[in-house]
Amino acid sequence: MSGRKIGEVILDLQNISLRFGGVKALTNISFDVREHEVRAIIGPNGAGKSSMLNVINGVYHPQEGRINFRGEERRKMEPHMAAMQGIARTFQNIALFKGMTVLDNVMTGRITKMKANFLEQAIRIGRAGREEVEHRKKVEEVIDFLEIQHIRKTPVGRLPYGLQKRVELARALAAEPSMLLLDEPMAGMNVEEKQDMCRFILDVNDQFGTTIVLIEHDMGVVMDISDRVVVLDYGKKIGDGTPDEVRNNQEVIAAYLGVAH
Amino acid sequence: MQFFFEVLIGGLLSGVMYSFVALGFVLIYKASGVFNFAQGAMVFAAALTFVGFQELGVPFWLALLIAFGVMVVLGILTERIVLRPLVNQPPITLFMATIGLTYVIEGLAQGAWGANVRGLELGIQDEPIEWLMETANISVSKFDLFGAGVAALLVTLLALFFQYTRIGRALRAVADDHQAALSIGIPLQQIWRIVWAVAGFVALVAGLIWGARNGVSFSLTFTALKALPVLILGGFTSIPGAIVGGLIIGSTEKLAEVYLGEYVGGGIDSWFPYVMALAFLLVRPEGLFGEKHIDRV
Amino acid sequence: MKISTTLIAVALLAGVVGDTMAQANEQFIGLPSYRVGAYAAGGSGIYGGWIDYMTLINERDGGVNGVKLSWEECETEYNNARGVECYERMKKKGSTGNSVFQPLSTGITYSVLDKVAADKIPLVTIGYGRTDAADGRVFPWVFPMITTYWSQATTMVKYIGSKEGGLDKLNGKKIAYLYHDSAYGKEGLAVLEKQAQKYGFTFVPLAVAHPGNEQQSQWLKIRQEKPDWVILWGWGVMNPTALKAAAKTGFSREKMVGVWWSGAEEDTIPAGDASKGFTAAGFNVAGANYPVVKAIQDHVYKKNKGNMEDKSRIGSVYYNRGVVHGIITVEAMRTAQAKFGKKPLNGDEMRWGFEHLHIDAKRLKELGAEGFMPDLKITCNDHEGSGKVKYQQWDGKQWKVVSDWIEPDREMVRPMIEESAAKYAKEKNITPRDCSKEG
Amino acid sequence: MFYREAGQFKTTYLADQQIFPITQDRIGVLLILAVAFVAVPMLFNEYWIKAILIPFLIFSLAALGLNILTGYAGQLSLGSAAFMAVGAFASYNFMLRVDGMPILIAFVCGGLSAAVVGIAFGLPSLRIKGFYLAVATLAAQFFIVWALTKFGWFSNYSSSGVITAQEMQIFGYKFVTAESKYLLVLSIVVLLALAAKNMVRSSIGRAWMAVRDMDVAAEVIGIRIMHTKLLAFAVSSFYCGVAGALYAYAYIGTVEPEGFNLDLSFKILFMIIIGGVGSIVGAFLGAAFIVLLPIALDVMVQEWLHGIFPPSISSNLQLVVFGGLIIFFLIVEPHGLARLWQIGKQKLRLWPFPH
Repeated sequence: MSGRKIGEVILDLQNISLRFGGVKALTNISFDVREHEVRAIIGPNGAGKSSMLNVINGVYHPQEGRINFRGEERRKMEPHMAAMQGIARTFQNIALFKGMTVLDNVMTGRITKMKANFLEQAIRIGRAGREEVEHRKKVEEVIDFLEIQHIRKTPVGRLPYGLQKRVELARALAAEPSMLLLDEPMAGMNVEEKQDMCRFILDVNDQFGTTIVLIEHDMGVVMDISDRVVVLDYGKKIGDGTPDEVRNNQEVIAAYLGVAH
Repeated sequence: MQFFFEVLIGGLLSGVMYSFVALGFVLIYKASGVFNFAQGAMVFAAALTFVGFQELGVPFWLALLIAFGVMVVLGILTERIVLRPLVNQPPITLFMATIGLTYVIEGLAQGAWGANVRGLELGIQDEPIEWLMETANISVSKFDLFGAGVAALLVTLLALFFQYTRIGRALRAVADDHQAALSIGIPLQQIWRIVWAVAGFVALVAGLIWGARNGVSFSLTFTALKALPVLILGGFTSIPGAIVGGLIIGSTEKLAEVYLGEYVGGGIDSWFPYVMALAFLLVRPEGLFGEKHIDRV
Repeated sequence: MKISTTLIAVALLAGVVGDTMAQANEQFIGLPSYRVGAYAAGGSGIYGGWIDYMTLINERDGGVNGVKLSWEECETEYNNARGVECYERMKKKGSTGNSVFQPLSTGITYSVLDKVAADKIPLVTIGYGRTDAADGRVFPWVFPMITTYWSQATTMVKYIGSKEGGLDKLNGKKIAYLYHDSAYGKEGLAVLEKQAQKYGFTFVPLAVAHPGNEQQSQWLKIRQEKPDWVILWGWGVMNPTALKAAAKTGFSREKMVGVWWSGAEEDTIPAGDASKGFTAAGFNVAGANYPVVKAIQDHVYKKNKGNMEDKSRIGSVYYNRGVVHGIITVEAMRTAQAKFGKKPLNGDEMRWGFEHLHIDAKRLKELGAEGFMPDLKITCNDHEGSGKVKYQQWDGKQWKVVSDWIEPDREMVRPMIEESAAKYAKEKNITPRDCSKEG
Repeated sequence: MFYREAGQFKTTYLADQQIFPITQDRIGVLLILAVAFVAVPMLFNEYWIKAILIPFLIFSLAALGLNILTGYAGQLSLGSAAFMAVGAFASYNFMLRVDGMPILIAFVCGGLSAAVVGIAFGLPSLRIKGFYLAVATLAAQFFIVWALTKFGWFSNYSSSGVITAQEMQIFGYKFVTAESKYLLVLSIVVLLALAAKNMVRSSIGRAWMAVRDMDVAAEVIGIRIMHTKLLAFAVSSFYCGVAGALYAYAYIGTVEPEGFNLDLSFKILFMIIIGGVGSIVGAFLGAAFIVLLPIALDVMVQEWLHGIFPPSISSNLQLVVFGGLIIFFLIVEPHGLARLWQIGKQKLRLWPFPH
C-alpha cells in the first residue's frame, strides 16, 4: 500500500432501504467510501451485497435514503449516468457481450468518451477515424496491463471463465473510472488466478488511484487487500470498520464468519 | 345502449374464436419455448383433412378421428424432424423454422386436397336466438354461443389435463424449468410430442369452428393473425391469458370499429388489436397474467 | 451443400433463359399462373379453363389457321416480385417472344405496367387491373377488357333499380357498400358516390379489413343502418363470411348484390344455406351446357388432355372465366392474323389484334359462347370494349342467370376514366395518342 | 495457401482498423465490385438484370437494414416491408410535391421519413422485448399499410390507391435501360453497405451489439439504451425506406400498398436468418438465396416435372420444398450462410494443407 493516500469521503450512503414488492432487500443501511481506498462489502449469500452495488450505480433506486457522491446529492438517475460520473463495475455473473471479441468488449468501456456521431462513424471521416485510433491506444494499454494481448481478437464466449473475469475488469478499467465496483471478481477462480486478480486490483488502486468497492467471499483475500470492510446480513448492516475491527466484531462472527466458513 | 350491448356481446363471442387459436400458440410456447407460427397452417390443415375425408364419404366421427390422427402424426414428425435437431438454438431460429413449417403444411394440405373452397356443416344454425331478438332486440347467434360453449369445455378439459394427469404435471414442470424437468427424469422429447399433438387437437377444434363459420379455405391460416394480439395481451404462457385476452381483444376491436371506425374511414380492425395490445404492454410490460420480471445482475 | 444447390439452380436458370425453345410454327403464350396459397382457388380454375380452351383449339382445329398454340406456366404465387420475374422469364420465349401477358392479379398488373410498353407486349386484364387503362389513348398496351370495376358498379345500381321497379324508385333508398379495404375494394367508392347523387339514394360505405374473416362490427352497423340493399365488394373468405353474417343478422340475401369476385362457387359453397338467394355480377356465366364447354369435354377431356384435376369444377364460374380468357386471346390472334398473315405473331402484332378485336353476336354463336359472355368491340379509344354485365343468383346448388346483359352508365364512367387517365398521362409525361390517326 | 493473414503484421492501429484488414479480402472485394460494376452489365442479359439482380440488390439492402436492427441491435422486427412502403410512398410524394426535387435527395428523404416512422414504432422496444416486441412490430406492418391505403393524399388521390414512380433523372441523364437502373441501384447499395460496415465496426455498432448481448451491463457501462435502440430503429428503417424507394423506382414502377405485406416482411427476415444474423455479407447471401430459390424451383419444376404431375401438385411441391429447405438449412447451419462463408475462408487459409 505504498504511495497512495486515502482521501476524503467521496460516496456517502445514508439510511438506504430497498424493497422489491413486499420483499426487503436492504434495510436502513449507511456507510461511506473514501477516495483511493479499497472498501469491501461482505456477508452471506442473500445479504444484499449485489443490491448495494446496484444502488450505488443506479440500477436500483432505493425507496428511502440519501446518496451523496462527490458532494452532490444524487437524484433518481439512469445507470449510464453513473458511468458518466466515473463509476464502473463488474458483475457477479459475468456480463460480457458474448457475441463480440475481447477487443470490442473492452472498446465498449470507452463509449462514454467517444464523441463522433453516427453519421461521422458511417462515413468514417475526420473525428470518427481518429477517435477509433486514439481510444484503441488506451484500450491496448489496459489490455497490456491485464496481460490479455494474446486473446484480443477472440470472441469472449469462447474464453475460459477466469479470462472472462479478467476481460470484464479490462472493460471496466477502459473507462478510466474514479470508482470501480467489483462484484465477486475472484469467484470460481483457482488460487493462481486469484493471486493474479489480487495483484491487478491492487495495481489499479495503486497506479491509477482508483477507489475500489469490492464484494468478495474469500475472507483471506478481503482481509488482505481492503482498507475497510462493511458487513451485511439479511439486508442489514451488522459491522463496519478495518479488517481487524470486523474480525473481532462478535455479531459478525456469529452471523457470518462462524457459520459460513 | 341496446346497440352497445349487442356490439359488446358480439365482440366477446368473436373473442372466444380468437382464443381458440391463441390457445394452440400458448400450449406449444409454454412447453417448448417455441413461438409456433405454423399454428394457423395447422388449423387450416386440420379442417381441410376433416372435410376432405368427409367428402370421400367417411362419417363425421370417423373423419374427426382421422383428422386428429393426422394432426398427431404431424406433431410427432415436427418434433422429430424439426424441433429435436434445433434444440438449444435461439428462439428466433425456431420461430423461422416454424414459418418454414407453415409453407410445408400449406403446400401438403393444398397439394393433397386441392385448392377448392369447401363448406363445413356442424349442424348448428348460425342464426340469431329468437327470444333474445324478440325480448331485447339483441342479436346473438346460436352458433357463436355454441362456439363459446366448446371453448369453455376445451379450456376446462385442458385445465383438468394439466392439473390431474401425470403428463400434465410433467408439462407444467417443463414449462417452469427445462433443466429441472430433465433432472427429475421427464423425457422432454415425449413431452414435446404430446404437446404438439394437443396443439394439433386444439387446431382441429379451432378449424372446425372457424371452418363452419366461414368455410374451409386457405384463409383459415389467417386466423393466426387474429390470435397474435391476444397473445401479447394475455402473455405467451398463460392459458387464462389466452381466454381473457381473446375476450378483451374481441370486444374492444368491435367497439372500436363501430364507434371510432367511422372517423377514420373504417377497416381499422387489421391493426387496432395490435396497437391496443401494444398500448397495454407499455403500461404493463409483463402482460395480463405474467409476473413482474426483475433483471438480476 | 446449399452453395452447390444454388449453383445448380443458377446453372439451370442460365440454361433455361438462354435457349429460346423456338418451335417454328407455334404461337407462344406465357401463363403467369398461381396455384398455391390464398388465391389458388381462383388461379387453378381460371388458368385451367384457359389452358383447356387452348388445348381445344389445338386438338379440334389444329391451331389458329394452322398456327398451334404453345404455352408455359410460371408460378407467381400472386406475388408482385415473382410476377415480374415470370414476365421477364417468358418475355423472350417462343419464336416471337411472349405475345400476351395476363397475370390475373392487379398487383402484378401494376408491376409490369411500365415494362409492357417498352417490351411491346400487350397486357390484357379481364375484369381486374387498372380501370383508367380503358382509355387506350394513354394506355396503348393495356387492355382491361370486357368490363371494368366502374362499369360494373353502375350496372349494379341499374340491377338494383330494376328490382325496385325502376331507377327512379331508388330515390330515398339506402345502399350499403361492404368492401374489402384495399385498392381493389376502393375502386367502387367514387363511382357509387356519384351514382348516389344521380339517383338520390343514400350511400353507406363500410370497410372490411383484410382478410375479412371477421365482420361482426360491420354487420351490426348494417343492422343499425337498415339499408335496403347491400353491395358486397369482397374477395376470398370475406364473401362467405359476409353471407354467413348476413344470415346471422337476419339480412335478406335476396337484397345482396356481389361483385364478380364475390360471385363464384368458391364464395357461396362455404357459406352453405346462407348463400341462397345471393346475386352476383359476372362478365361470364356459370354452366357446363354451353357448346364451347361441351366441345372442351368432347375434344379435350375425352382424350384425357384436360387440365382440371377436379372435373366437377368444369363449368364453374372461374373455369368459364378462364375459357373467356382463351376465347379473347385466340380471337385477337385471329384478328391480327388477318392483317399480318397466318404465322406466329409477336407482341406488337398481337396488340393490333386486341385493339381491333370485334366479337359480335354472330361470332359468339359460332364460338358456342352465346350468352356465355357479352359481345365486345375494342377500339383505339376504348380498351374496355363492352362493359356489359350479367347477374346470376345462387339457388343453393348452382348459379342461375337472372338478368340479361346490362349496359353500364357510360356517360358517367367514360369521363371518369378519361380524367383519371389524363392525370396519369400528366404525371408520367405521356402524350396521348391521336386515335384518328391510328390504322 | 493464397488466402492467409500470416506475415501481414499490422504496425499501426490504423492499419489494423481498416475496413478489410487482410490484403486478400481487400483484393476480393475490389474484384467483386469490378465484376458487379463492369462485367455484369456487359455479360448478363436483360432477364438477369431486371428480374433477378435488381431485386436481389434491393432486397439485400432491406435485409441489411433489418440485420442492423435484429442482427446487431437484437430487436426482432416483423415490419420491414411496411418501412419499405413508407420509403416508397414518401419518395414519391417528395418528387411529386417539391419542384425540381433531385431523385437521389428524394430517396434520402424517403429513407428519412421511414426512419422517423421507425423511431415512432421503435418506442415500445424501450419497454418490451423478444417476441412481444416482434408481435408489436406487426402493429407497424398493419397500421402503415392501412394508412397508405386509407388516406388518398399518400397516393395523390389516385383512383386505385397506387403510385407510379416518376422518371429517374440525374443531371439530365435518364435512367431507362435495365443496365443503367442496375448500376444506380448497385451504387446506392454499395455505398450504404460500406456505411453499414463502418457503423458496425465503430462505437455505435459496439453499442448496438452490447445492447443485444446484455442490455443491463450495457447501460451500466454508460450506453444510453433508449438512444441506442432508437438509433438502430432509425438506421434500420432508413435502409428499408431507401430499399422501398428503389423497389418502386428502379424495379416495379407502379406500386400498391398491399404489395408491402407481411409476407414480404417475413421474406426479409428469412434473408437475414438464412444469410446470417449480425453479418453484412450475410444479408447479401441470404437475399440471393431467398430470391433465387423459388425461381430455381419453379424452373426446375417446369423443366423436369412438366407433365409428370398435375400443375397444382407441382406448384404446391415447390412450396413444400421451399419450406423444407429452409428448415433443413436452419438445422444444418443455424448461423447462416455467412458462417459457411467464413468456414470456407478458413479452409482456404489452410489450403492445401489439411490442418
